[in-house]
Amino acid sequence: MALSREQLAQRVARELRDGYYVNLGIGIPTLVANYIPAGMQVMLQSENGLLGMGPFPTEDEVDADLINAGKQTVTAVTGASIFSSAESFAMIRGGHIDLTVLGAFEVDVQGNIASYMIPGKLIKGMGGAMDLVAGAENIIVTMTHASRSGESKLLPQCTLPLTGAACIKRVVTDLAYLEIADGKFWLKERAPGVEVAEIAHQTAGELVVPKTVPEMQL
Amino acid sequence: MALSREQLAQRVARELRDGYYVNLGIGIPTLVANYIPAGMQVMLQSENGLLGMGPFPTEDEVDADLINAGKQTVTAVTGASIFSSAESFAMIRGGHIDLTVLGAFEVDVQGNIASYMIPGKLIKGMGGAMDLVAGAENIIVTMTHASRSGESKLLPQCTLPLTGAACIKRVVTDLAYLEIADGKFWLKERAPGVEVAEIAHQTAGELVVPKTVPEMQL
Amino acid sequence: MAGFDKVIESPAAALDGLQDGMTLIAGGFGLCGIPENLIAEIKRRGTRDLTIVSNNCGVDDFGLGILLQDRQVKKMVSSYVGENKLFEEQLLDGTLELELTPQGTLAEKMRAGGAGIPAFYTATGYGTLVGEGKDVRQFNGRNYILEESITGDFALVKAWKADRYGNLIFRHTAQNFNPPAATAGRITVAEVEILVEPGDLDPAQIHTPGIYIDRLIQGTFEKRIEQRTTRTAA
Amino acid sequence: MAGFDKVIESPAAALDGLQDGMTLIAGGFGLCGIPENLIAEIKRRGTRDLTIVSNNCGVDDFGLGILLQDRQVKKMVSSYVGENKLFEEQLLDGTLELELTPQGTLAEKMRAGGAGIPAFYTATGYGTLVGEGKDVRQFNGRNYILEESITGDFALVKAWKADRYGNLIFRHTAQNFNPPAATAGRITVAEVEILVEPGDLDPAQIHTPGIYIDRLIQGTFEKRIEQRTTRTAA
Repeated sequence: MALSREQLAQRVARELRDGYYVNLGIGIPTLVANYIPAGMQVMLQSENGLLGMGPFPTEDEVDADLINAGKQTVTAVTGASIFSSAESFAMIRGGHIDLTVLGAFEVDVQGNIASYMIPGKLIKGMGGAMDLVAGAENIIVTMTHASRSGESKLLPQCTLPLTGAACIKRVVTDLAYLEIADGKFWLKERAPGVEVAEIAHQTAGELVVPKTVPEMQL
Repeated sequence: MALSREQLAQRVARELRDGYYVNLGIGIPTLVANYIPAGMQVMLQSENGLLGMGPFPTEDEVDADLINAGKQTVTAVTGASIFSSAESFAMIRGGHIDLTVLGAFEVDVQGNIASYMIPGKLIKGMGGAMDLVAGAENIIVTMTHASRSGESKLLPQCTLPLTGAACIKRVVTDLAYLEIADGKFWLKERAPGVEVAEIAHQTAGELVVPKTVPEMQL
Repeated sequence: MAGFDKVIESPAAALDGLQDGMTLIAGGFGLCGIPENLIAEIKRRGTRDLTIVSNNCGVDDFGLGILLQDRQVKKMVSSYVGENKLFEEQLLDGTLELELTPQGTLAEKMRAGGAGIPAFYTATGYGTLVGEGKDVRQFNGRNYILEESITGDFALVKAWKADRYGNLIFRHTAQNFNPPAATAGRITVAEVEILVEPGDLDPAQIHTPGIYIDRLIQGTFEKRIEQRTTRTAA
Repeated sequence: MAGFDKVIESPAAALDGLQDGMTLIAGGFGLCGIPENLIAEIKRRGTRDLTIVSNNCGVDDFGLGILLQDRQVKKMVSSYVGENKLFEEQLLDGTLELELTPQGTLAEKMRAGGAGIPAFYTATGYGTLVGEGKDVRQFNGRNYILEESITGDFALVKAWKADRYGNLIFRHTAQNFNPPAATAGRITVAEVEILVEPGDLDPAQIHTPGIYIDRLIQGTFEKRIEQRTTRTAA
């Protein structure tokens, strides 16, 4: 069965490593923070200038001057640092973030990603997403495999305006974990109970299916 | 009579204005700090990262961690700020310093300046001088009018490698105060007791002499 | 005012010289760390045709959004403008122009503008709409686009503490765009919560040195919260 | 070592992986704020053919100068190298190469290297030997040259205080090149005077966030003074 949002976050969380500095985008990526394995230390970067983002504050702790990139009130963990937007993106652009997790509308076999703009709808802006995909070595895109109307989001070529070119190497969807290399999607894992045929059916871009496709561990 | 080093500094000090942020180079420029007019506030920038440089410390105050760009132990004045070299030169390069005073080997009618390198002698380096002359709107060069061997240092064209191109507009020498514009030196003031003929004799670049040349006020 | 005392008594005096058609750079992220008092003063003055460089444009009735009510803004340079109905209306009816700029590029453009760097290369936006028409160059086998710096007629920032010389300290993530913005104004105005005397701040712990600040006012702040998210105390 | 604890017990372990021919970036200005302990360790190891990016090269018997004694340095990238006889000898006999770089350009090259900016335009050096062979471009009627950023195999910095996560605070003007240097190493090693626990430093008052620091040692420091200038107490 297709993964729930929480399960998607759990699968992504398995890519965390002890001592990682991680930037989590808005939406499903944010949920990853709930599944950091016990005994592992991970520090969350929020691109508005906070390294070491903690959980939401209690009512008593709420502080208008301490928010995350989603403009939510947050807390800072022990050992956090706070800095300007220029310093924050120096950090991001300079490749110092170990892992970036973000959502997308589309990803294609060249590693292109479209995530910020649907022509004809209101343009809200790319925020920090273009900097994040250009700056990080290690990016995971997490999204549903297909749109609500059933159209594949893993394409031969993105149709929407790009957020970044040739920068995505790993995708976790509700159906599968895939890697992108040599102009193809490489199927690495399938969601528990999901058939390879289903994944192939929902993947518009060229898909390489190995002889055996293990089930995801969550 | 030609000005002494102290008198040169006094003349330069007359260009200070209340509230100026000033960078003083090594040598005669440093002496300018001794002649800040009473009742005027000036803040000295030292390019190693100190805005608000104070006098030398007393023996008890000496601190290896508090030096100026000449590597001398100094103090910080009330209201000083301390920052990195990157920030310091952002400040300089961005034109935020109100006045820069520095020495030179040669200056020419195009406003070029040579101050860091004599071919054949050991190259010690330009330090921050190239950044300072490129970054400041308002620069005063102070130096002797001629070398010890009597050769003019105000030239039609610099002969030594340049520190900066077309950046100098004002020169205070031991003989005169001159401005540079339209490819000429414009004589504005003469040192007390110094004849215009003497200045003209010692100026190799084209010199414009007005009908009356007032004596410098020190 | 003499020497380095930058304190001005009123927001009105702090914006002396502000004219129609000028470019303003404003600090803040969402509604956090925004120059509330100066924005209110711009609304009061009714200055028009402004180009405003700011990561966001506030909400309908707070932050820069209040300048949309009387159509004072001609153009926004921002990375994200999603929280605002008036913004949408004016964009759609063509009276408001929007130059979308990636958040990190926007911060670096301000920082470069203040630091005398007219342009820099970045990988951000290469191969996207943002890169269209911009110079592309390879370094170490990777493609980068050339981005030009931004400066403003005015820069408006909000700090927590300041001494009279304009040395600023920001509180928590209300720092955000304020430090780079402060460097990039021909005239930079800071509004602060707490005003102290020179010498009260540790020189090595100043976020923005006073050299960048031309005028300083002490303000009062609503500090509206955009997304009040909380957890239940354990 | 687990999680974000960057503390390493010895200078030797802190330079694990340092090899002949590598490029090192070092913080410090003159003898102020230099990584004394790590420099001593490089001398002990006898690593050779090093390219060292540092504003200065110490003096004959202190700072980076001690690496000249055994001819460990192939090339210096510096703005000023005047205080050193060995330096002069090796430069003249052709065994040492020197790339003179304006001080502000040097700081910005490090900052850009750490910030993912491969190149930037600056007016510094235009029309001089520094600008020769470099791209020239006009912005707003002024000429600028293109300068490329610098990164190193290692960056070595010296801080005053640090917590175990590598969050650094510098003291007075011992800050200097250390913050930009810290961002530009593939491996950045910091040596500090005072080691504290995470949480002991105010998050908004950290000069260099720990994300830039890979290894951390507590050192002992001579802090030699290059020009001891004093005044008589009034």
